[in-house]
Amino acid sequence: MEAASKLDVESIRADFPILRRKIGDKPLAYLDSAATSQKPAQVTDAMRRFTDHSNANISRSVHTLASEATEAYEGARAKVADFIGAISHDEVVFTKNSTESINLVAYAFQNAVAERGADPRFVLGPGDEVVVTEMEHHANLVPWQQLCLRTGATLRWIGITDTGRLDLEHLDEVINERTKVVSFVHVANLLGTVNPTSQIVARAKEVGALVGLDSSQAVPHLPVDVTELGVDFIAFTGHKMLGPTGIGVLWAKAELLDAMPPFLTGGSMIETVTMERTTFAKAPAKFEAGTPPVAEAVGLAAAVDYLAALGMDNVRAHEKELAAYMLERLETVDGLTVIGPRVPIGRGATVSFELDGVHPHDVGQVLDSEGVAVRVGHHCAKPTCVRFGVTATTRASGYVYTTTEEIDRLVSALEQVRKVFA
Amino acid sequence: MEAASKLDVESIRADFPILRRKIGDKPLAYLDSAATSQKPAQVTDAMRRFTDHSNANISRSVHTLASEATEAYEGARAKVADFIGAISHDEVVFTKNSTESINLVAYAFQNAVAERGADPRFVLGPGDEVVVTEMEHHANLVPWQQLCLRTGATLRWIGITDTGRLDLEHLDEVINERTKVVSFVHVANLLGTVNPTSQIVARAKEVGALVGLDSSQAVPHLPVDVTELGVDFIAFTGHKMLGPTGIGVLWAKAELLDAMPPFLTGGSMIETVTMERTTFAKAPAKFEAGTPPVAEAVGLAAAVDYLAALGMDNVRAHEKELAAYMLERLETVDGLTVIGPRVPIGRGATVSFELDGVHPHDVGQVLDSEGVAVRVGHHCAKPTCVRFGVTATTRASGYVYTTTEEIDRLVSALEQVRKVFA
Amino acid sequence: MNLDELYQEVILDHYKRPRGVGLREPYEGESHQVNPTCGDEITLRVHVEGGTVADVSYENVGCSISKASASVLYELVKGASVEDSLERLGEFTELMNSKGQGEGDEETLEDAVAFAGVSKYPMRVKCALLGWMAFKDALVRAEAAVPTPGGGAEQ
Amino acid sequence: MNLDELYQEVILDHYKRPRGVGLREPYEGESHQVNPTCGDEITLRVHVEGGTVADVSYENVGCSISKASASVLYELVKGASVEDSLERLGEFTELMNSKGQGEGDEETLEDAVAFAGVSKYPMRVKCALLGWMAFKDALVRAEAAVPTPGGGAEQ
Ligand SMILES: Cc1ncc(COP(=O)(O)O)c(C=O)c1O
Ligand SMILES: Cc1ncc(COP(=O)(O)O)c(C=O)c1O
Repeated sequence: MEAASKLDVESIRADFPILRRKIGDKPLAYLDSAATSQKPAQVTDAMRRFTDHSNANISRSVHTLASEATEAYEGARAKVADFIGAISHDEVVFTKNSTESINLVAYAFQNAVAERGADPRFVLGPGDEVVVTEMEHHANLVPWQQLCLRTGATLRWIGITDTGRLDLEHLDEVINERTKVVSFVHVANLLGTVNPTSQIVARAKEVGALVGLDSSQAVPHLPVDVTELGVDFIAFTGHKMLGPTGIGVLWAKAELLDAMPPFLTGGSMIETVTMERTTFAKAPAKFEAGTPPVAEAVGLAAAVDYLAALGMDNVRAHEKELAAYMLERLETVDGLTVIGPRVPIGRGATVSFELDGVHPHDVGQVLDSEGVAVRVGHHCAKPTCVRFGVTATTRASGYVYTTTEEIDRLVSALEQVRKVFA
Repeated sequence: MEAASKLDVESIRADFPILRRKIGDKPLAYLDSAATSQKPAQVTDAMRRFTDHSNANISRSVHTLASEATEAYEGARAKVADFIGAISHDEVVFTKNSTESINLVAYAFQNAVAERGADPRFVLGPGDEVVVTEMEHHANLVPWQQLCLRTGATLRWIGITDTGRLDLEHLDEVINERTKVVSFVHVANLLGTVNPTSQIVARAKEVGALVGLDSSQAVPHLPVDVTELGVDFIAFTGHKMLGPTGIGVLWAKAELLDAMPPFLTGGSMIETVTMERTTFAKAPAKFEAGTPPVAEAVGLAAAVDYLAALGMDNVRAHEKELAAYMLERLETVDGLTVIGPRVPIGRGATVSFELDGVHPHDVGQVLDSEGVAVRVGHHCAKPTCVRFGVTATTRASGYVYTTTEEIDRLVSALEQVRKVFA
Repeated sequence: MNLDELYQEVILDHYKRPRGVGLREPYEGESHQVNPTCGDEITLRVHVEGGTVADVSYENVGCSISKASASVLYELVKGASVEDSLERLGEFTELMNSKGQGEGDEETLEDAVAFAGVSKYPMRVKCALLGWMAFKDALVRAEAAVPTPGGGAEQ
Repeated sequence: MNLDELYQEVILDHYKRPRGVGLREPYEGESHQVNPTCGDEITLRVHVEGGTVADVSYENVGCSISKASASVLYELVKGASVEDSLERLGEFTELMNSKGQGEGDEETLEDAVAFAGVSKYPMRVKCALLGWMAFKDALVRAEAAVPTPGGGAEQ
């Protein structure tokens, strides 16, 4: 049913200047795209063109540059909205990263508590429950923990099976009538698991809870359609999808954005201001206080164009092949244990593993000496580490520019690791 | 006492590709630097070099790119800290803009209320007072208004005199024993006033209040030394000081950052995380949740280098001359009234004005047709507008690349405005 | 930039001598609209009688485009049937969103076709639409007989 | 990248056969340190007797650099006067912050000079310093006789 990879990886690679970089005398094999992706020349060129030709602050003046900048910025919003199947462009809020996007939603609950006449869906207190999973990135765990701490609500979570899948056996108990919001990871950044969403979303809806996704590792790698997903909000981040740092996205249903109290306040998000009192603009402006990341939005739009031209189905197919190849080849390494799904089904091309008796720091260091860049550590998912009884893992992750030859280099470098620490 | 301008404006202009832009058939005269500054090639080049050579996520891996990226990011922090005379580099927190920086401080108070064992300086409630001024940008007004709304504290403010200066006559009454924090604008973005700080800072200290500055329009234009200023925190923003969008700065005393509860939570700001509970890293990491604006920090560092090479004393001297020239020339325009200080003392090269019988939108539009880019509107300072009985103004603002010839073009374009709307 | 295209004589004329200005009684619906980016405001009332827009009255603060647009609106819809006035609203909105492509039908839009040039200036489209948004809102309120906040005391 | 420079034989030896490992009684100060970027941890105790570091005992989870560094620390400071041990701490910290420029004095730092190469790797400097930070903190607690959280029950 799945099409074979239609990506022309060699010609894609030619768009990424950094892939011609050498580490010492070895060519770079960049297997750390789950931490941040590399950027094609199309993205940096678009940003440079904007800066050198149209740079201005937006929405604030009538001069030509300001008008071009505003169109570029709003054009980027439209592009991102279309990319994820949003019904309205105004459902896309630009933030600084996924982390801010999720905090924005969590603070909507916190602020609603202190607000008169707040939408009851956001008013949280003792007896109310918030649900996450055990495989969250800290970005989708700590804000909810803090929210519960500050409001007296209770945090609950869905566990993980030994094979790195969500344990949905007790779903109906974890998500119940007391649940006010469910926020869970779409694709797990440590395990590589692609979570099926429909059952959790359905259960959340059944009990009248809001439900959202941390799609930071999903939007860059899979076709994502927010309308099909049926969720209330999703968060993702520019730098993991070929775009620049400094920009993230919160998508939420228009109706929800309207109901949420503002978060950051200041310029550009107001309707009118007196010394005594402020009324607020409509979303998305309401959530974009201050000068937004204008050049970064231009870069993100170029990244979306790039991905759309490749076709997200093709991206997904390529990464399925990569995942299968990674799992197969890594299994040949003595003493290596994959943490997370071991079959290339319902998972992305992000694979964490342990190497017997060698600390991930040391693994990463030796790999680097071979030009192979992987990430080592807890990957901002300490509870997942605890669940699998490790303090850290080594993680290799691929993207549209990743070749099987780079995986081969990873595997032989791992043999090198074993030699050094024999 | 003041040195005459030592800036070689023509050679500076050569560094800014956008200044060669034409608007229609007219060369661009960019007089909107108070909204956002233009960026020299040095800044865009540095960012490009970083992206094409060293791009990686920071603080998270041991590979060469990650190590280079981390050094670049922390190097930027050091540069910014030195630029403003901070005692420790760790007193600089990177945010997304000034607005976030100020919200971060305001939320420290809001969150302290909900926290057990919070530092009493941040615990706010009914009876407590927060002080701002009537000449604030919304960024330094609305967050404090919201804070008061949510905690029951009272917002008070220092008024403005008819000549656009802070009215300090009732200072001792406005700032009193109930005052917990004073936050005021260092250089006003609508009026152009450079506020003297020592008297307000001294009074705040006297009553034991925290005191901070919105230095968004100060750091780009004057020598700023946080230690000399004697304040507890300042906020500023990259895009107004030749740097990129997507990055801002909060400087605060180390001791204060330690005492403040975290704001945005997630990755990179934690010490340890379990499903039940999180402990936090030390500042500045504590306040930098998620992937920071890494490339933007590199750009900001290049901007700081650029400004430091010019010399902030020289920048200030150049702008004093510009301000004097602007005021003198604008006075020759029939029906024009300057809003703000009319003498080039204690003010920057940002001048707001009204033109009798012509709405600022129309002024701006006609100026644009002459290639002159100014900002029109309320400049995110509606209370200042109300204070001076206008709904909007036209504002011209200069920077290091601004010439007197551009001011001349502004003045003749204003004559053109009068003709169209005669 | 071609200034004349934006500031057509018709527009400058309506700006300098706005028609129908002032808040009048009776009215069934009132709307207050603000352009948050520039602070421009309008308070607008509609008086509907037997399916006809019997009067449109308003007070506003704004630029030439927003003032002229309100004046043109007054001329176009006063005395028209509610149905026709909504049709004009649709046509005018479409013209404003045409990014310089539309011309507008002079038969129906009359003086309002002078705003065709404005549609090339995205920052000014909001100015031209402010009064029309107020009209639309006021009409909805009139039809629903929604009591308006401040009962006309606003402005 | 020159791997051998980082992973000197001395370091690999201490890593594979760490000296002094285990938590022992008696002790006056205990410290628990975490490297937040990688999750590595150490719990370290000091036992001070008559101005001398009579024992340093520890349990740790970490990479070769952090484990070897703790082992070297044990060898260097056990039996030394508190004053000398603080001097070693200063020297070692300086060496780690030398960005590849320092060599370290073999007279005083002994095996610890093998860490000179680590100072070229900013991401690993924290690993090398983790145990030493714990030592410094434990010593402060011992001197102040500050009761330690969890009373040794931690780890
Ligand atoms: C005085 C002042 N404060 C705050 C800001 C807000 O800065 P930013 O939009 O970068 O957050 C500005 C500029 O818009 C300003 O001029
Ligand atoms: C699953 C997941 N969620 C959230 C984040 C946070 O993204 P950012 O650091 O851009 O805020 C990441 C990446 O670090 C991630 O992988």
